[in-house]
Amino acid sequence: VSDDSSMTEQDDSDGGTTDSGTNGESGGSGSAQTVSIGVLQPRAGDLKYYGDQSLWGFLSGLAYKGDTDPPTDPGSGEITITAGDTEYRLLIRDTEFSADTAQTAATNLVENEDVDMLAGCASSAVASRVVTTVVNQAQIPIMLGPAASADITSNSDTCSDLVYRASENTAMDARSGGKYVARETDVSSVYLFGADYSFGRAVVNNYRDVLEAEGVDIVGERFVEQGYAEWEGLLDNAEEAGAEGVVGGFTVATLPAMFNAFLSGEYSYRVFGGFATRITNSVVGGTMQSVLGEPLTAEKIRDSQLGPFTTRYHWNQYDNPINDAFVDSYTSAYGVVPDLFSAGTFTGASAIHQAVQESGSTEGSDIADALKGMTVTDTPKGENGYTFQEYNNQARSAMTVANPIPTTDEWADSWGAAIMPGDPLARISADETTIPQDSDQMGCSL
Amino acid sequence: MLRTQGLTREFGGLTAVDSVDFELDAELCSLIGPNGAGKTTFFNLLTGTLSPTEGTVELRRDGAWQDITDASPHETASKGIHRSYQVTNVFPNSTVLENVRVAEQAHSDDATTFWRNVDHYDEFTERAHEILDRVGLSHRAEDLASTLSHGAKRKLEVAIALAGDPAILLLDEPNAGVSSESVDEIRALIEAVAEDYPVLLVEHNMDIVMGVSDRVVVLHQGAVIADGPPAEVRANPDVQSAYLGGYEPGSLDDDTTAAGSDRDSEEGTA
Amino acid sequence: MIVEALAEFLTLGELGGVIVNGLAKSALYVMIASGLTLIFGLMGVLNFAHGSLTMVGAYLGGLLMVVTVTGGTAPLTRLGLFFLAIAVVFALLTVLGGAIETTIIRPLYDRPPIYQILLTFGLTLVIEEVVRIVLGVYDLQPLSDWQAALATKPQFLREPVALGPVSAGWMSLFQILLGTITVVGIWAFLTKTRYGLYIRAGSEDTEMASALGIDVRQVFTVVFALGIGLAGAAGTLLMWDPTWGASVPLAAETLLPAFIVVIVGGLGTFRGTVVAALVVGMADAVTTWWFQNVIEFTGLPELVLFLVLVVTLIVRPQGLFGVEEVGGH
Amino acid sequence: MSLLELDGVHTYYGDSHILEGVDLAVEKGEVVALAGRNGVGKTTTLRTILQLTPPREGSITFRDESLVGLETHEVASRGLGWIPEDRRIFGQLTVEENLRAAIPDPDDVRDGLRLAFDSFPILEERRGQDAGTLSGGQQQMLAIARGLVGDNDLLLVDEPSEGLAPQIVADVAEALSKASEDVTMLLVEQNLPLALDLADRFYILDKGRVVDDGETAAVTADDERFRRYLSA
Amino acid sequence: MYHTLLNSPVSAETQMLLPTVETMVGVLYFGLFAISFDFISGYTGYLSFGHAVFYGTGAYTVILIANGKLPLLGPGTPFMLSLLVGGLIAVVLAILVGLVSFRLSGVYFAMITLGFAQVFYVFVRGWDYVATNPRDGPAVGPSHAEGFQIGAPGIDQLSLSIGVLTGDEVALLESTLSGTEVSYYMIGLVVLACYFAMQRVIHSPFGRVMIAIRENEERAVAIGYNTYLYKLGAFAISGFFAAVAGGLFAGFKRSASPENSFYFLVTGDALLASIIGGFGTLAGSLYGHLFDETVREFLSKAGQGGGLLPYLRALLGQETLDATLVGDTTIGGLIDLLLNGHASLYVGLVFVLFVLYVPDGLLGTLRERLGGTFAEALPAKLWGDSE
Ligand SMILES: Nc1ncnc2c1ncn2[C@@H]1O[C@H](COP(=O)(O)OP(=O)(O)OP(=O)(O)O)[C@@H](O)[C@H]1O
Ligand SMILES: Nc1ncnc2c1ncn2[C@@H]1O[C@H](COP(=O)(O)OP(=O)(O)OP(=O)(O)O)[C@@H](O)[C@H]1O
Ligand SMILES: [Mg+2]
Ligand SMILES: [Mg+2]
Repeated sequence: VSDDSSMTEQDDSDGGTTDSGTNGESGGSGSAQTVSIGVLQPRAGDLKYYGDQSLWGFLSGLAYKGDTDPPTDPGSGEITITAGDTEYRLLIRDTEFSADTAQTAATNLVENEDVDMLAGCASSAVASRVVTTVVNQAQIPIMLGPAASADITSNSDTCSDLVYRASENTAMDARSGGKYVARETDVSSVYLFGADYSFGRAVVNNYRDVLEAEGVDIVGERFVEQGYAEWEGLLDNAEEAGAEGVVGGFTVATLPAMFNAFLSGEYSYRVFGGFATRITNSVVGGTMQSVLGEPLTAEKIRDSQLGPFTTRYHWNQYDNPINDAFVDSYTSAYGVVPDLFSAGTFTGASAIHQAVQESGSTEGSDIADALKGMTVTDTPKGENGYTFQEYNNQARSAMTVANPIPTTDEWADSWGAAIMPGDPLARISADETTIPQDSDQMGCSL
Repeated sequence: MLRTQGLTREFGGLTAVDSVDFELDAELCSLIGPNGAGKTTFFNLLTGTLSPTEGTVELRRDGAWQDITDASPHETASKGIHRSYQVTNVFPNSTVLENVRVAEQAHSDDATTFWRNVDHYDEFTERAHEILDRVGLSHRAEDLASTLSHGAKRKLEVAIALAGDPAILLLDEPNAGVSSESVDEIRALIEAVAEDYPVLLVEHNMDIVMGVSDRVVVLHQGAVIADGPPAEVRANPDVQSAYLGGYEPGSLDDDTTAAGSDRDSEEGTA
Repeated sequence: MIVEALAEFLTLGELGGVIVNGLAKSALYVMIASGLTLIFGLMGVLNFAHGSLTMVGAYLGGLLMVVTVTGGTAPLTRLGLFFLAIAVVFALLTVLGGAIETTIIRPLYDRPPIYQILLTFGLTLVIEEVVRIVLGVYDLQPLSDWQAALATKPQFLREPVALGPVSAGWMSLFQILLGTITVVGIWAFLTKTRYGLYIRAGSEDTEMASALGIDVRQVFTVVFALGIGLAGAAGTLLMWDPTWGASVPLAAETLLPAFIVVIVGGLGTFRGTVVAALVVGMADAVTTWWFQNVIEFTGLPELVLFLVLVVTLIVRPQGLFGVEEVGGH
Repeated sequence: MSLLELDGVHTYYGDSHILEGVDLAVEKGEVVALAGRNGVGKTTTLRTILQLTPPREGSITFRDESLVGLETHEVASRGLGWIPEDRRIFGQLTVEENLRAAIPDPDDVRDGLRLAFDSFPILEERRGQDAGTLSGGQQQMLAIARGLVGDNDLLLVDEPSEGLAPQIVADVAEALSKASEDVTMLLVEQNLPLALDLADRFYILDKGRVVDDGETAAVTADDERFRRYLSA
Repeated sequence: MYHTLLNSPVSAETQMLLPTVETMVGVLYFGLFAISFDFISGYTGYLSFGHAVFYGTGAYTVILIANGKLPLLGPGTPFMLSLLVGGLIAVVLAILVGLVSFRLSGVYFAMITLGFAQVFYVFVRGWDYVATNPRDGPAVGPSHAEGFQIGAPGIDQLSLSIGVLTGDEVALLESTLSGTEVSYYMIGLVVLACYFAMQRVIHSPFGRVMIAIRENEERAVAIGYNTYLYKLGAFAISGFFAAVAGGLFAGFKRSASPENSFYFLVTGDALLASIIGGFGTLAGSLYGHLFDETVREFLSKAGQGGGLLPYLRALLGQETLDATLVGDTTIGGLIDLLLNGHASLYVGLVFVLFVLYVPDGLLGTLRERLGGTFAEALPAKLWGDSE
């Protein structure tokens, strides 16, 4: 392959605040050691925001380790961040949220760019495709995230010593939120809905296991196509089945229609599940405004019986110096607060740097070895907030449960949705959130 | 060669062909009758394009009669009943030669061959050229059929029908739109092919009909009203009033409104 | 299990609900298909951009409502504004349709229909991306329904209404009303004006029609423009229905059903389109009920339209009211 | 000035030069026959007048106005009608709709239909039938009727007797002859006796040029002038 | 050739314009699919809108065999045999679908095949047997970790593995061919063979009947062809090659999903390719797809080393990019807004312009310009050194 300098673009992020001045020309032969990481995230298109917050979190993680401000959004292409004596050359590729594109990009990174490891994947379909066709084939490690299906790290097909995930997964949503609802509320029967693909199925399966274990009745379970819109009949069924609670395992493509129908009808049950990203909050907030009327008040929201929701991470759920610094630098770099996926990818980056330091090597396989069982020091959930479990390389971390509230003035600009998570109702400690090694859902034992 | 018994075809309430008993031998037989008498429909029944409401069509092959009433058009065609169309119906974006060649090829066992180049089948091309010679179109062999003038397309119609060694030829107004000088050519052509094949000819040009036919059958409102040698049919008063009482040069000078209304009643439900 | 479900299905309340729901769906199908029928059925032009234009209509209609309606606007005023929005969108898209026809569709009439597919498909890509760019500027989510537009709906349209034992939504009744108006309007256009005749003559033989003094080009432009206008108007109607809603995928969601309705009805017959819309709408409502209550197969709702299509064509190869091909002479 | 005048008209199909300078004139009230062998360009001449195949060179004037460069429908609405050789009826429209499409003014529909049905009663019987299912001859009658019902000053008639039974040929002859009282006609007809009977004057076309013309009164169908150009 | 260009002074421009080798492999197998689509649609006039079913069948067959999920055929089955099996399954499928569909014509035919295809698509998406998450589609698992081999089955010396990561590397004189490049040539070989086979059929008596059917089916029947059988035959042949194309795709990519194999938009891409290339020209479809891919890649390779966006960024320089236009929009921001992720916009414009100004398609126009015989030889010539 020809010399990179003639073909790589100059990243347009030299705002002077980053110390990425050595990019390009150094070609890896400088005094510092270089780790090159291929980053796979959607960088354009309808779900660009997923990629934005994931990438920004990752960049923030490295910047935090290097004690600099996160660089402005590099789009896609190449960017270098230095932390300590290590230079991270990030080759960022747009996956277009498609497994095909991601596979092609990943293959390319491995084959032509000789990256030491991969990071990213914003959907479970993308993640499992990249793991099967590239990671396993080329034996190159990956730091997955924010793809959230628990399956990837609990299924023997995909889990391996090359696949690490700091980001939280659907089982963690269910274990935290499900337990909270079962123990702290009077809900004793639940109806589960999910989108009929890997993510939705994972959510439903995880909730079912947790809730049943807690003695909650599962009175029904339905899967629908992603984007399904005719909710009335289905919600009526849940009512007739005597559900006191309903869980929807959906993303922004389906949730608004479901919430719209739920809020428009008069149902006796409450809807709970996972707190989503800003875009879903803004759409759902819009739905609430349109159905409940403006202005939204905490009271209206409470009466609407939406919540409580688990959050994997939201900026206002943690109070510690690392998180404070993260929220500050992130907000000033990107104009918005860190979101649901940001802590996971921040931690992924933080863990990689920690592994490089611990192993003293830039080889992918050494980094992977070092990640094994690691407790990550610097994380938005506090010092030592994440620990990679030896048996499946999924990091466990604490989760919170919160109710939606109208967005406060403080965050109106940097959050931008009509609703936001309120103060945590409960915190679930890290060792309770993940699928335990001896559970029959854990198909992975490394 | 070909016979029908009680052949009938109805369209809704209209009986286009009305229990026709007809037999064609090795001869040139003309089928005439007013517009809408059912001639084209009769052709469509013989070739299987339409299926009859009642009655049978039989074809004699190797001395035995074979029922082909329910045969589909491609079956009748491969049994040798070839036709030309009243309204030009060719392969417009193929060359004139290809039009005939592909028709020639239809009657060989090689048509389904998909692994050999067509150029290996010289015999089709040669035969096609012969036929084009015969109808006087060889100089246009390489032109696309759509660029032919109307008259030339009529000749191509006949050429396609001639391809593939027909057992019986059904010609539906091969002369329509052919200029008077070519009429003679086509007439000669019809006479020549009638030497080789039994021909059933639909034609409104009485000079040709009377000149070439061995036998004339007259259809009126779907039914046969006369059947015999040309002279006899010409003399038949029914035929006279139903069909032949036509245009005479100079007749426009007299006021013929009366004659017109006369015919109306006879046209009736043709 | 199935028997029980059948018994429940056949109770007056359930069946009535399904029928009203089916009629409402039929009304929407008629709305989204009628523009296509005009253009595709009569002129033989396959307009793949139809769905995108419906989507544009939904956003435009939504925009008009969002700027004119405030929280305090009375329900009836909202309805009035809505009709106004439909009219404005119809006018705007008609003009747009005219422009599209004269600039890029016109050169294609004497070419095989396949080129129209490529061209209008290209148009779809362009329209959708432009919409995405605009939405990006205003920070709206292309994938999910535009909530602000949905919010302009008067409260009572969200509410149920009891028709005897049957409970239906006001929205359904409203949609049935609009569908009926559309059908009557188009029917009048086709039968009371000479356009219907001219379009059919023109699409069969352009040369001959123009030799009869018919300005075929103008007729085609008008019809195409009206077809696009209808697509837009349908979009505005869908903008208020949370089942559809203004979003970029609305383009694809409406295009296929519209094609299917036109084909099932039989090319060139507006009557066929209306009947097909009824058939498809009812089939949709029925399967929706079965899916929600009995059958778990998630692909079911997606399959209905195609099953209706396949079955209809197997039984009647030329569509419900299509003309059988004319035999040769 | 003549009603219709062609002067040095050259027409091409793609690269092939079909009309190589046609000159002819039709006076108001006349019936003019255009004769010639197959493929000499008779139909092309009519198509050129109608601007269906616009000329590359030469002038065509109708009532002192140039037709060149107009759209076909504009030519038609100036009072030119066409009865084409291959009928070109609208097969999927009914007989009546075919006729209606040819009548520009809705107020004239009744009269127009009457005229058509009087000339060809069979059309009245079949008024609701899809024109594509008519017999060949019936279609031809419809095509002629469609030409007659339009409010035209000049009719371009291409082989009207093709495919018609002798009896109907007489009907057609009569209908055309009657129509010629009001309408000027340019007539292409292979049936020479009929053509000469209907026409006042004739032109003979050969290889894209007018090679002869004259009064019909002075000739008969087997005149030497015709034989020279019409036989092989 | 490729490498020389990349190292030349115009390397930035070259990089921007030239598709990568990997794209070229895609052009080959998808081009074959487009050719098979053109074979039935362009030559008989029956638009096979559900053609993706056959492509998907081929792709899924290869992966299922490799994963040991097809009875009787173990994971070790030679790739060439898998291709054949996929092709034969497609033939059966084509005959079943065709038996019903060929009673219709025109748009009705197009729509009923589309209908069938969507039914298959929905079915495959929900069929748990093919993959743990059937919606995401199957990928070749550990039971077949090595690359798929193209060549004479059983004879290792005559076979080479394909795939970017799994392909064989071959030392050739001074340079080595990477796995991708080997794949390019091996897949090219199969595609070429298939193309010649279809070309053969078109020029055979059978092919002439297909054209006659397109030109005037009624008359074709009237001269004695049972067109129904001919159409079925052509459909089966076309389905076979579509499945081979799908198999090559799966063999190279080692994965497939309902969206990239069975979905109707896949047929749409083939349709675009064959119209751009020239409908009814067979080889044209390949060029059509090459063109389509090049345009898309040129417009969408944002930041991956080539393409228009990074080229513009580099060309204009940081200062120009930061210059503000109106308000706080910078030129860079505007370029980003208009270009980034909006490749479809420009692809769409290209289609529109294409239809308006290159109506006969690339190859069609070329043939028109150059005349018959030369144009016949041209595709084969261009093919040889199309890289
Ligand atoms: N569309 C076309 N493209 C190319 N050439 C054509 C086209 N139409 C007609 N021609 C050619 O133009 C010449 C004149 O045709 P035209 O139809 O005017 O003849 P015509 O005198 O009306 O003959 P006929 O008596 O057979 O109707 C013929 O040689 C014909 O082949
Ligand atoms: N598909 C159909 N539907 C209804 N009526 C039809 C159909 N086909 C033919 N007819 C009618 O049947 C009658 C016979 O038609 P046919 O075409 O056989 O007449 P023909 O003897 O060939 O007349 P011509 O000499 O005018 O060609 C006509 O009145 C015609 O209108
Ligand atoms: Mg007839
Ligand atoms: Mg002519």
